[in-house]
Amino acid sequence: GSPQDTANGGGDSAAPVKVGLVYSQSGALASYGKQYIEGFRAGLDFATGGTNKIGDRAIEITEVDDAGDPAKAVSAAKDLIGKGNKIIAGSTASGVALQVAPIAAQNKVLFISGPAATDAVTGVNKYTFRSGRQSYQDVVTARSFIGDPTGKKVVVFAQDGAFGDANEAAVKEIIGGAGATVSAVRAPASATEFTPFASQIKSAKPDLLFVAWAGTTAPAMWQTLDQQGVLSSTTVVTGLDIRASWPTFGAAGTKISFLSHYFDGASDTEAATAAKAKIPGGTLDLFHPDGFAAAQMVVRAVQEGDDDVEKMITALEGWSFEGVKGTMTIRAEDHALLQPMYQASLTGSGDTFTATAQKALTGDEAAPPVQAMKG
Amino acid sequence: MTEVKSPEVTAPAAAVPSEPAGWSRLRPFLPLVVLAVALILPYSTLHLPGIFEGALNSPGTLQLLAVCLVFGGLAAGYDLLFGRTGMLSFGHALYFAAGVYGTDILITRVGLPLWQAAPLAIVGGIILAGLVGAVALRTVGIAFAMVTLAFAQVGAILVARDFGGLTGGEEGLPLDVAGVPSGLVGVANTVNLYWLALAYLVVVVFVVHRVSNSPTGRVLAGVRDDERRIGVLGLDPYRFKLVAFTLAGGLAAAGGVVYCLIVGGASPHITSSELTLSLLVMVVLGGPGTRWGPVLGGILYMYLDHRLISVGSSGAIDALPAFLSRPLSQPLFVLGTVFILAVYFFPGGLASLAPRLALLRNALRLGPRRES
Amino acid sequence: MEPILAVQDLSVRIAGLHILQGVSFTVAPTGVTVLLGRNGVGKTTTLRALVGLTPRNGEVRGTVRMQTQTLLGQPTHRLVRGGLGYVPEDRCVFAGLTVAENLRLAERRGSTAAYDRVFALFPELQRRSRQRAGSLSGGQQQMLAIGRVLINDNRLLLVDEPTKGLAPKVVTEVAEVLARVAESVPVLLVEQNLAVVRRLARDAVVLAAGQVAWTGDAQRLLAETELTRSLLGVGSAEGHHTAPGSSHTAPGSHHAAPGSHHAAPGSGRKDGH
Amino acid sequence: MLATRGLTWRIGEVAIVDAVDIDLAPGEFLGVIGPNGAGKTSLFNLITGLRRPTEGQVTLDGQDISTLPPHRRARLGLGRTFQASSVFGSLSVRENVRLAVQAHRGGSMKLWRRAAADREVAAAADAALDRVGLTHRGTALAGTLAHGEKRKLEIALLLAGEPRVMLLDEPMAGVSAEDVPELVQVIRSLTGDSGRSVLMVEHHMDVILELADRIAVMHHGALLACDTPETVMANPTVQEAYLGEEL
Amino acid sequence: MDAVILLTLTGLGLAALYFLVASGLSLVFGLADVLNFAHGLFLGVGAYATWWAAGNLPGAGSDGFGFVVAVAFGVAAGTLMAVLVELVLIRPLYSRTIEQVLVTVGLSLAGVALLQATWGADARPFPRPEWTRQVTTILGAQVPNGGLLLIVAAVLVLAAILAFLQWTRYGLIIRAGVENREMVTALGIDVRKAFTLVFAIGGAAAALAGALGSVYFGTVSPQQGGSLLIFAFIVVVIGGMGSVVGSAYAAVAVGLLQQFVNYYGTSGLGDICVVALLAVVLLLRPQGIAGKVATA
Ligand SMILES: Nc1ncnc2c1ncn2[C@@H]1O[C@H](COP(=O)(O)OP(=O)(O)OP(=O)(O)O)[C@@H](O)[C@H]1O
Ligand SMILES: Nc1ncnc2c1ncn2[C@@H]1O[C@H](COP(=O)(O)OP(=O)(O)OP(=O)(O)O)[C@@H](O)[C@H]1O
Ligand SMILES: [Mg+2]
Ligand SMILES: [Mg+2]
Repeated sequence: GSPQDTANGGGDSAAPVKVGLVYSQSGALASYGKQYIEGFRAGLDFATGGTNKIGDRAIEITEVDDAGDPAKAVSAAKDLIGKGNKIIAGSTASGVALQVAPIAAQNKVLFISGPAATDAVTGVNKYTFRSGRQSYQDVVTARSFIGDPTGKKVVVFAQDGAFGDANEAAVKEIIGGAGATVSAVRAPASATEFTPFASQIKSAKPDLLFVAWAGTTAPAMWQTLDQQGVLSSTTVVTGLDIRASWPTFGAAGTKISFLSHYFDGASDTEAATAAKAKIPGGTLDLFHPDGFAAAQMVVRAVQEGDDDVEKMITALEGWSFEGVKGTMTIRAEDHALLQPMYQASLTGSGDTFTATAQKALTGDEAAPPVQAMKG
Repeated sequence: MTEVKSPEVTAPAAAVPSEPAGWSRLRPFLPLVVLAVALILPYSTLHLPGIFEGALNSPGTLQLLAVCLVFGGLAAGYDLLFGRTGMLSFGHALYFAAGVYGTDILITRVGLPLWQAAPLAIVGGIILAGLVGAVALRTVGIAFAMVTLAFAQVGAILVARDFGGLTGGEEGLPLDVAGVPSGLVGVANTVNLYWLALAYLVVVVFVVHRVSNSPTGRVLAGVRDDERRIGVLGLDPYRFKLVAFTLAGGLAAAGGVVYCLIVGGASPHITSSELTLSLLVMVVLGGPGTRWGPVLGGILYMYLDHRLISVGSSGAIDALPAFLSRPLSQPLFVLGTVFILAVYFFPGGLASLAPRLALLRNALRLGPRRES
Repeated sequence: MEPILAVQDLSVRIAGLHILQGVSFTVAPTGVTVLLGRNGVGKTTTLRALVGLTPRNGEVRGTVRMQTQTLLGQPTHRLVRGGLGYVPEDRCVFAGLTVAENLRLAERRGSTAAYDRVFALFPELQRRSRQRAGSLSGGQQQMLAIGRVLINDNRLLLVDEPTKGLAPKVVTEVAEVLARVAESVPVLLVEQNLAVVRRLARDAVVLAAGQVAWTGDAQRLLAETELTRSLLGVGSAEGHHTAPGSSHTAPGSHHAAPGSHHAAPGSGRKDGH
Repeated sequence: MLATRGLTWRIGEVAIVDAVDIDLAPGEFLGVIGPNGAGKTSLFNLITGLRRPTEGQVTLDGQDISTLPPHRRARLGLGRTFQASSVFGSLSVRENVRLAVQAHRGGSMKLWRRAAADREVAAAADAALDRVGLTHRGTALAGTLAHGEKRKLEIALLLAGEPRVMLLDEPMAGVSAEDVPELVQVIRSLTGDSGRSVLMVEHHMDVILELADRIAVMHHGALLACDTPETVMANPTVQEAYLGEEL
Repeated sequence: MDAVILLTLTGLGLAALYFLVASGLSLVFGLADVLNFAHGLFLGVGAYATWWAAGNLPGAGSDGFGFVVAVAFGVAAGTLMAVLVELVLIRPLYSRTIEQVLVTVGLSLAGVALLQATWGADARPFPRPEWTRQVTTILGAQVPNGGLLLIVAAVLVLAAILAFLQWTRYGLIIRAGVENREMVTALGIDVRKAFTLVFAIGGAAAALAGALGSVYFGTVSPQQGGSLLIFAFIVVVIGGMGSVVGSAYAAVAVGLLQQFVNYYGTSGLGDICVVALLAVVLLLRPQGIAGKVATA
């Protein structure tokens, strides 16, 4: 054999459709990954009418664990592409999404990024799509909490690093651009003691505090903000994480205004009902819609494009479909996925909290600014 | 107590029982044979089920092998510090990361072509190692380990802070392939990356062996045993350690360049102290201070690290009862268990297996002959 | 008299080197038995094997009995608690502990600690009892190492080169101490200083090439120039420049050490190698 | 040649080495005796630079070397052995000596040359080994040597450096009686060469008396006496402080 | 002024947490000469056992005496775990420093993965008395009670360990065994017991730190121990290996430094300052602030 050989991609109309899913089965994001795959299976079932076939072609799914490590994800993606997969999906972690996207472009295969929220995936290249929301959409939702931002004082509290940078930039652009003065308090992601930051926030006396914090120290952070009286002195907005994390907000939970990507009961669509019926446990969570949408996109791509990736792209660009959250639209210019977003509040105590939707924003209302396609 | 015990060096070959004449004549050529096999391996469509996912020449397999080879080289370079000079550095990841991020930033952010970025990144790694070493080598033993760890930690913090958006923070920085020769881009060209990794490994092994058999290498071995004595002999141990430290740093940075190309980007995983710890594990797993041990250790470690993940999600594991399948589907659980078992079952590392196998072979060979 | 210690066919292999190859000897229940031999012949190895301190990569065979008790294979701490005191070759005091703490550590439950005995022998230790042992000089450390063992009652003492690196004055002191100790407890002593041997030893065991080359009356060994030369390679026990420490400080005045008239019939047998 | 002036090393209030003035003439053999803990080893550490003196100076050929690190002093021709044997345990005996030869001849910082190929170094090393009678142990790992053999190896290491001033810290300690004359012979042969001076700590008086031109007596860190052997041995203070009663 | 008091007290709380983690590490690291990378796992075991006990153990709960029982259970579990680890894994490897690193690294990987396999990767709310969530007003500063609890616990642990080492026979044996295990056995002492004991104490201290740390964080997660470990290592080294008092000083220095720099400087600078402190201390005093001067 020759070293440059890659397994032939097929094209045979009866051959199974090969789809590779590279996501976190282990590692820190394993539970996001779990929701993603459950959603994906449910979505596949929904989109193929229970046959798991597209036309006559069976769908052959290969799942690979990346453990949240881009290097492993890249290896897996190369392996899958080498074996003739024309569609790669998954990417629970932003780092993985960012590094797999160029691989997809270099090898001209379709890549549908999963829960990874980084804005940088949008418009990164024409082969890359996303089945989840992005940070911008969170921030746009956050803006909806303060009515007219003009003259208001907004503070962003975010962790160091790209995630925090992206949120700070988005708030400056979206809320600051609308007339508010935005300042930022940043803290190391590894911080364990938050009093200095809480003091800084408090002395800034903001009208709105936008918190972008991910990771295991979040409960300690909330408790400190609560203890130092930040939560009771201003409107505090943050993203609502997966259901399992709700009790960790503790008493702080009921004092926060949440923007939400999704929670069980946020929508009442046909897809949501189907998904609820199909997933283990019957309760939807944050990232089930992402997997579900990914499956819908895969089916659409294969139906319209067969094995021709260019055709798949054309089929997906501008496509609107009914997902778990409601109407979703793939914006043709930069492949952003326009989708409804929610305002929510938590009630309850101890281990049992309930989220209630206060308001839903439509996909257009929550649309992020358009990016130029980079590649 | 603060002295780190340097690893014991395996006894010279005399300890190995005499081997059959034909074999001993072949033996020096064994590395060449292995190298030749490694070179032609991408032309084989052999399928080894259970060992690799696809055929030997499939991109997935070659990619995995390339990563393994880079870490084999990295471990061999680290052994120059640890096994041969007795310096326990916990910050070797820093120079590797300097190579990876240096290349990536110079290509992606600055826009340099690879042929300019790579040497700059390596020189940067060497300078960094020289500077850090100049400070850290004023301490010895555990203190030295901790100072190197501290510097590496600063590196990790800087990468995570994402100053000026240079490093991409926790999301990492995908490599902009515009600056990279097209022969190194795309799945179909994975084989070139494989050869690149192989070349890196060969260079590192050659350099390490050459250096440790040089007069300097002799001094380094002396430093490992008794640094004070080296001073009284009229040599400045500090200078020699600094040379070894800088050289090892440079080799690691070169490995970083190759790794950056193979993976197509940089991610903050590689700045963590865990990477240094795993280098240490690789070296100990293979056999510190031995010729091939660290290389084998590095290759095996990375292989397990990547493969256990797919084993963990395989059907065979799922079929087991929950109390078994749950932990076994955690790759880190399996990897950790492997380390522990390796310590007890291969003391002295993989390299100590060879003499033991030779003993076994002799026993088997002598047995029948005596009867006849 | 029944020997206190009977070593039979002791073999020790370390890292592939066959250091002891079937060593057999006995230690009399009173007085000092001295173990002699050139550097590297395995004297230290013998003592360490007896007390169970052969390194991990070593292998010990044979039988060793202390009265009715079998020694080999038992953990060191149990042997020592059973009354086998050991003073190692390189002192091994605990540098980070004070002198007092070093002594306190050695106290065994059940036996009364004989501090007076130790301080009477080494007043220096009492004076320095709050000093860290690591900052003692070599000689002071040696005193502490011996004192540490003497604080308990023992059935047998194993002492490895106690006078190594000591000033002549201290050598004399140490020898006197050992002589007094040996009045109540049998001692197996390794010693290079022939003057000390002459002062103390009743029986001698000479090792050569991993085996016992000679056993018998120590004084006879030293007295017979022929024997001394062939076994120990020393021109004369009193040779002016040869036996270290012997010429100036040991004019051979104390020939008759207590108990030195014991001469077991049949001793003096010379084993071939 | 080697001289110390007011050399003092204090730990806290205690002077371990107390204002020691020593002058070592070229080719002279100076024995150092003194009770245990007198500060002999400490004095050596100060002279070779392993410890920094609190006060005072060390000069070699008139040059003040008090602030130089150990390796620079070794370069200037100061060699020593240690009271507790210190050899390179994981190297073979022969490699140990080759390392010392190589250190002395310079050119150790050669990363790209094969060490084994240097015949001059090998020959010099073998000569040094031969001189102490360790040739037959050449391939053994130094760490596995018996104590006496290590002492010999240490002297071989010292020899390899061809020092002009040698500091020997109890070279006879632990050496079996039969080997003492041989070692004495070796040491004597070293000093026979022109201009080489020796400072030797030794408790074996006969060895000192045989070799030393002068004897320095240390007590409580200070120099009690420094004179010809006869005078020193006759000194009643020395008798009392050091030699003690006869056995 | 308020800010200074608040930062000082919360900084001391952070220091107390570091000290609790570091004390066990320092004992094992300094005295048994084992670089225990599995210390973070002991922390996790203590935390999870406390969490489990509060929900399942009869008599235990999240408040009042029940909480004390739950923490005691957690500490017992950590101790047991440490003893088992010592007996089974470490004991055959004494004086083989590098292999110990390997085994403890393997153990921490496997153990944390096992925690994750059993209870999931996500943080879970930690049962704790209501008062630990509240604040006490001291000189106008709102000081979290969780931090005060840590300070009290740290002081008690420090006193207990010091008393143990200085005044008990086992303390003496441990200090001697560090220098020369063989010689301790040659004095008729079963040194292995002493080292098991050191591990037990280290495990207990770690488990307590895990439990109280979780009270402070409000949650328990598998990775929590590991993230504290690096600062604990820094504290141990700055303080001087094996010196528990040194660890206490170092913990205070690190906690306060981090807190004040994070407030008055920019974010992330706190961590860098701590690392710089480590480098400076080691360069000036390689043995750490309270470490013993190496003897020649
Ligand atoms: N751990 C070891 N590994 C390998 N060889 C060893 C070891 N310990 C001792 N030996 C070898 O065993 C032999 C005997 O050593 P031992 O220390 O018992 O001699 P010795 O009679 O006490 O000598 P000395 O008079 O110098 O103290 C020596 O040749 C030495 O090299
Ligand atoms: N680092 C140190 N800290 C405290 N005291 C020390 C230190 N080093 C040496 N000493 C003390 O200094 C004195 C001199 O020690 P040194 O080792 O120089 O003696 P010496 O003359 O060589 O003795 P010996 O003949 O026993 O070897 C001793 O009392 C010793 O306790
Ligand atoms: Mg001996
Ligand atoms: Mg001395």
